[in-house]
Amino acid sequence: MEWLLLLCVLSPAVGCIINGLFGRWTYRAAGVIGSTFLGISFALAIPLIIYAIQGHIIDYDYYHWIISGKLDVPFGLRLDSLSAMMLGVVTFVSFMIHIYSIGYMGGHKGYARFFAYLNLFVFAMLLLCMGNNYLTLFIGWEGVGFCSYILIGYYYEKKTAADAGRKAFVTTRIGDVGFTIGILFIILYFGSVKFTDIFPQAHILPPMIATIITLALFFGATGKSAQFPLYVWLPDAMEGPTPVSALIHAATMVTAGVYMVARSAPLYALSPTGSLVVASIGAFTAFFAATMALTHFDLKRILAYSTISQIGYMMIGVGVGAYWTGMFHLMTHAFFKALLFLSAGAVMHAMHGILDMRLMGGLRHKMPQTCAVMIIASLAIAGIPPLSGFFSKDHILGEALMLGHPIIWMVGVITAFMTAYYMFRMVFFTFFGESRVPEGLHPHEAPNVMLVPLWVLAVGSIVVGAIFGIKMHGHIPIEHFISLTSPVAFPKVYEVNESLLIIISIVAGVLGIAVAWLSYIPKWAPKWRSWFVRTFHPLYRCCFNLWWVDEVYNCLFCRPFWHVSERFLWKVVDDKLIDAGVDDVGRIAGLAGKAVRILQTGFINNYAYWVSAGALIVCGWYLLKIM
Amino acid sequence: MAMHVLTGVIKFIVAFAVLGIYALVMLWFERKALGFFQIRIGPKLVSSGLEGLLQPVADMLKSLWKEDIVPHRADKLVFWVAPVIGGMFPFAAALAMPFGPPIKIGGSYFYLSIVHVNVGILYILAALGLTSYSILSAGIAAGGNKYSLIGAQREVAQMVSYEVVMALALLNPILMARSLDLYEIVAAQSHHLWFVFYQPVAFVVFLICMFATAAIVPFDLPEAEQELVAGYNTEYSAMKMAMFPFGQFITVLVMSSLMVIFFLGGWTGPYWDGHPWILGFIWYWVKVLFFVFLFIWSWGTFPRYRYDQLMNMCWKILLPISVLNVLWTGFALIVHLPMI
Amino acid sequence: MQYYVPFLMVAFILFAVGAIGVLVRRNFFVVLMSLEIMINSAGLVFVILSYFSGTISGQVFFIFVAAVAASETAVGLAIAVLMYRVRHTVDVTEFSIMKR
Amino acid sequence: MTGIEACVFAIVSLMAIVGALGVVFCRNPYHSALWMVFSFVGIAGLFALLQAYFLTALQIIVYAGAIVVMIAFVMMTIDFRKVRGLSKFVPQWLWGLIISFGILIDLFILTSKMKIDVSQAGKNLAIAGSNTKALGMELFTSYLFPFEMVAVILLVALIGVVVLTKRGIK
Repeated sequence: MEWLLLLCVLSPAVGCIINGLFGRWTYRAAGVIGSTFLGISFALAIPLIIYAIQGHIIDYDYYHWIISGKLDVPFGLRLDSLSAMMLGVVTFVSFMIHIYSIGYMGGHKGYARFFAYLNLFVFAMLLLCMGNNYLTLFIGWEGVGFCSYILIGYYYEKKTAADAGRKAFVTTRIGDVGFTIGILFIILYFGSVKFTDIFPQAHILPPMIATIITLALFFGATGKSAQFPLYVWLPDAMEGPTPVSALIHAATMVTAGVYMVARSAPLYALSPTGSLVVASIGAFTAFFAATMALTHFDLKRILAYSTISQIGYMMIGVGVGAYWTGMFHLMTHAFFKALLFLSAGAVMHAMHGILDMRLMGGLRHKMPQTCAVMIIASLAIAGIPPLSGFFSKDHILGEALMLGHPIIWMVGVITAFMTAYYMFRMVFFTFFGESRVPEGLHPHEAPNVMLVPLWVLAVGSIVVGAIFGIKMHGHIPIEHFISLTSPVAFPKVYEVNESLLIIISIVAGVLGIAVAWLSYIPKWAPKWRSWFVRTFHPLYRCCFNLWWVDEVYNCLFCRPFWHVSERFLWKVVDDKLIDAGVDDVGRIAGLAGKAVRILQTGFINNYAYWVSAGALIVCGWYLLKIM
Repeated sequence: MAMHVLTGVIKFIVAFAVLGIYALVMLWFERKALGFFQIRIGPKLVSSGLEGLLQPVADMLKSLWKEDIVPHRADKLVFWVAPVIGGMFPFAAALAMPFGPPIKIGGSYFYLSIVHVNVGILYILAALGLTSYSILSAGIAAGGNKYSLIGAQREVAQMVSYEVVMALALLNPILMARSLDLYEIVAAQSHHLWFVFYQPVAFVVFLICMFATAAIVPFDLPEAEQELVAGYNTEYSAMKMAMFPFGQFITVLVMSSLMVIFFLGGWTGPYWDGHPWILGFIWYWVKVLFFVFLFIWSWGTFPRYRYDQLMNMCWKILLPISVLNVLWTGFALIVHLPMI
Repeated sequence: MQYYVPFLMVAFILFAVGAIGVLVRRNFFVVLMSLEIMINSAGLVFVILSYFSGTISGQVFFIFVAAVAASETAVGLAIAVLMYRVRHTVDVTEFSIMKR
Repeated sequence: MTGIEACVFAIVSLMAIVGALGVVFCRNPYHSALWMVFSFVGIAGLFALLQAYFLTALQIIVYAGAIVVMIAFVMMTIDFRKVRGLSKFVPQWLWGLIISFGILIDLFILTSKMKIDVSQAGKNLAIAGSNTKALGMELFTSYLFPFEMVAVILLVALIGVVVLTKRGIK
């Protein structure tokens, strides 16, 4: 079974090697090859997940990777309920997106390269999820970071794409510093990085250290999962091809931080402070990103901010200690967010690359199927029962309230309202109303190879929540399943009427949709909108300009760094100290050379004299010693 | 010990005499055969009853009486040393050459070669390799004679090049017999077919190298009369001059015997299973003399190669073929390919 | 006196004579030949010690020494030919292109 | 050493040393080459005395038959009068002599200080009476990798020489 697991993880790597090395000759087959290897991976994942559902755990060290003193880092994989869930989600969603990409990327430059990158990304992601120690996880972590860099910069000839890739890379790297510090602390205190060594004896940690470790790890997660201080890379990451956005920046990679926090549950359980920080940052990010999404006109950027917001939700879930809710939302979100991005991709495909919603409208006649799946996904994310988003979001909010965080609950509910609003604003703007499509563009329905994954994901978006989230036989299946690995950390504080909570969240969702409908569909909607904008002008400006976060970062960090680098590091340190020092060294060497040059006659036999005289002296000295 | 020394001395004297007589007879036979090929009579007047058999003796006497010319600018010592080396080293090579099958006396064998060492083939190759000094010396000592110099250069380059290929060709039978001892190589062929049937490529390569290292006709570039007058021995005369062909004849004999020992089963042959010793002896000499005759035959038959053709053939054709052949032989021996 | 001493003495004398040749001769070819003698005497020491200590490794090393000597000679001769082409002499004291 | 061996030793070592002196002190480099062959034959005799029969043949084939021939041949290809017309010694010849004698004395003292366990002398040098076989077994088992490396060295030298001397290689 452990070899099956290894095969499952390595299968995408094989695809990557084939497409990467022989891409020149695979031509059109590249997409099929890449998808096939991912299909193999998915097929192998099914028995593994069933195995995990039966309650088995695989934890196997394939070989010893680093042995240094007492530290022994194996290359090992672990299959338990948490990673089994991730395995299922990652392989399934990636498989769908691969199939979609065959159609979407058809005819693009570097077709084989694209699939090689995608496969490599899935390989890294599987390594991240399946690793049985923090260093293997870290390799996957860095691997997905690298893959996101090359995939965002996939159109590397375009300056914005290359810049966005670099921004993503550097920003997540800032977070990785924190992650590395966390791992080093773990090595310091446990002498091992294996989960099975760390978690059973986690209670020996002093609370202070536990807080430091959890905060350091979470700082890594903020980078990778685009949480508050470090989320800025994700909207820019939309420069990459749409399947990349769907795969990396919605469904899988950005949730790595959530997975990591859930995986480190025994550590977070030790530190209420750390957990509270996670939950607070999650709540703040959820709200903050939602406000940014309210006024945007760029289709993919709205989705990007919504992703940040939804990951904020997950962070609330894992932060308050109910890890299963975060993971559950991760799973449902993977389905509907992938669906949203892919249908946005279909729209973009139809509109020949246009993403500005002001140039769309009335597309439901042109592409009815895309419109249908888009509405399904929007309903799901807005939290309308019985679609999947409803269950997971409701569980998160309910647990947050019950575990004693009413403010976070409040923020969550308001965010839910805003989510519903901006999602349906997008839907109405794009698919309803009058057509604002420019002359000469003829939007059309996407080809079947793209539509089939869309519908599969749509079905998933509808049913997944209901299957796993409805209470059966006295317990919720997903709660039971995830809690095998990461049980709920903190005791309940309040007893709340669950029906009331459900009603409140449904009302928030419906209200959001209603407001969106009122603002865009009726005849008098434009007037109403302009009145609103005039009245709440400062607020609107803030939202529209994304709270000037990029500018603030620019002034706070980039400019000073740039000035220090130029004025001090370059002009003073480099020119005056280092270069001058190097010059002096060279001058000294030159002088020494002038002195020694007397010996360097250029005549071979003179050299021979020196060599043999040296031999004579060494030999004589040796003789004197032994005498 | 004394017995060994005594037999050694006797063997040496006998071999010296035999080789000397062989050279003289060879000289006569060569002339007669060449005459026959060219539809003329050849030497006849001296001892007319014996078809001019004593002609070489007369020639030798003439050489002894002739004026021994040493060029003024010649390097006297080297000029004198060159023919000595030229006669001596082929003779030294011939010392390790078997003159017939070993004679079984009591429980031990009596070997018909003056030195019997278990690295016999290496000894012969070493001695033949040193022969090139005679030509080098002859070329350099001639005091700036261009013909001598160019002839010597050609011959030495040719010999050194073809010795490489020759050693590679001989490596195949050595590998198959797993010995460097000439007698054991023959013994290895007495149990099954001769090595020529397993190693036809090596046989052909060695045949070509045999002509080239002895500088016999299709490859007698060093002495190409039309271009070089007489090559490295242009300036030589009298007895010194005679030493070079003497060495060459002995080289031919040694080469033929190597050919017979390595590829044609030495003294093994039909109707011989070891005990009528004389039959093995006859088989051996019949084969050897056939190859000696082959040399003269080619002498009278073939036109001469051009020098670049000669070198190209060595380095671009024979060497790769030989290397591949050795690889194949090694492979076949490792996987125990069945002997046919 | 041990009875391996004369053998070693011969090897060392050869080495010293070769060293003299390398150091005092002007002719590049003679220098090369003297170098060969030095190398060969080193190989001789290998063989001598192989015999007297009863291990065959020394003889193996002589094979390596011979191979290295052969390649060294080949390269040396190539240099000689090049030098002759450039300077029209094989005098080692003329081989310097510095101080001119 | 028995009497005969001592005699042979005296002869061959004298050959080797006289040959070496001849190499160093001959004015004519071709004479040096011939003396060198003489010296190498003497060293080959020493090898035979030391029961290294394969190396005896190797010494003559490789050193006398190939290396010296190569040197003499190259001497021939370039103008021999220029090769011969050199004055013999470098100006600093005295220092060379002093250094060489110093090395010789060093080595002699070293020899006198040296202790070798001669209890195994002359053993293990042959398998079933064949020195070649013993040598081959050792060479192709313990020293296989160095042997391959030597092959690489020869190849490198071969290519290097061709590149050095060939005109007009780009």
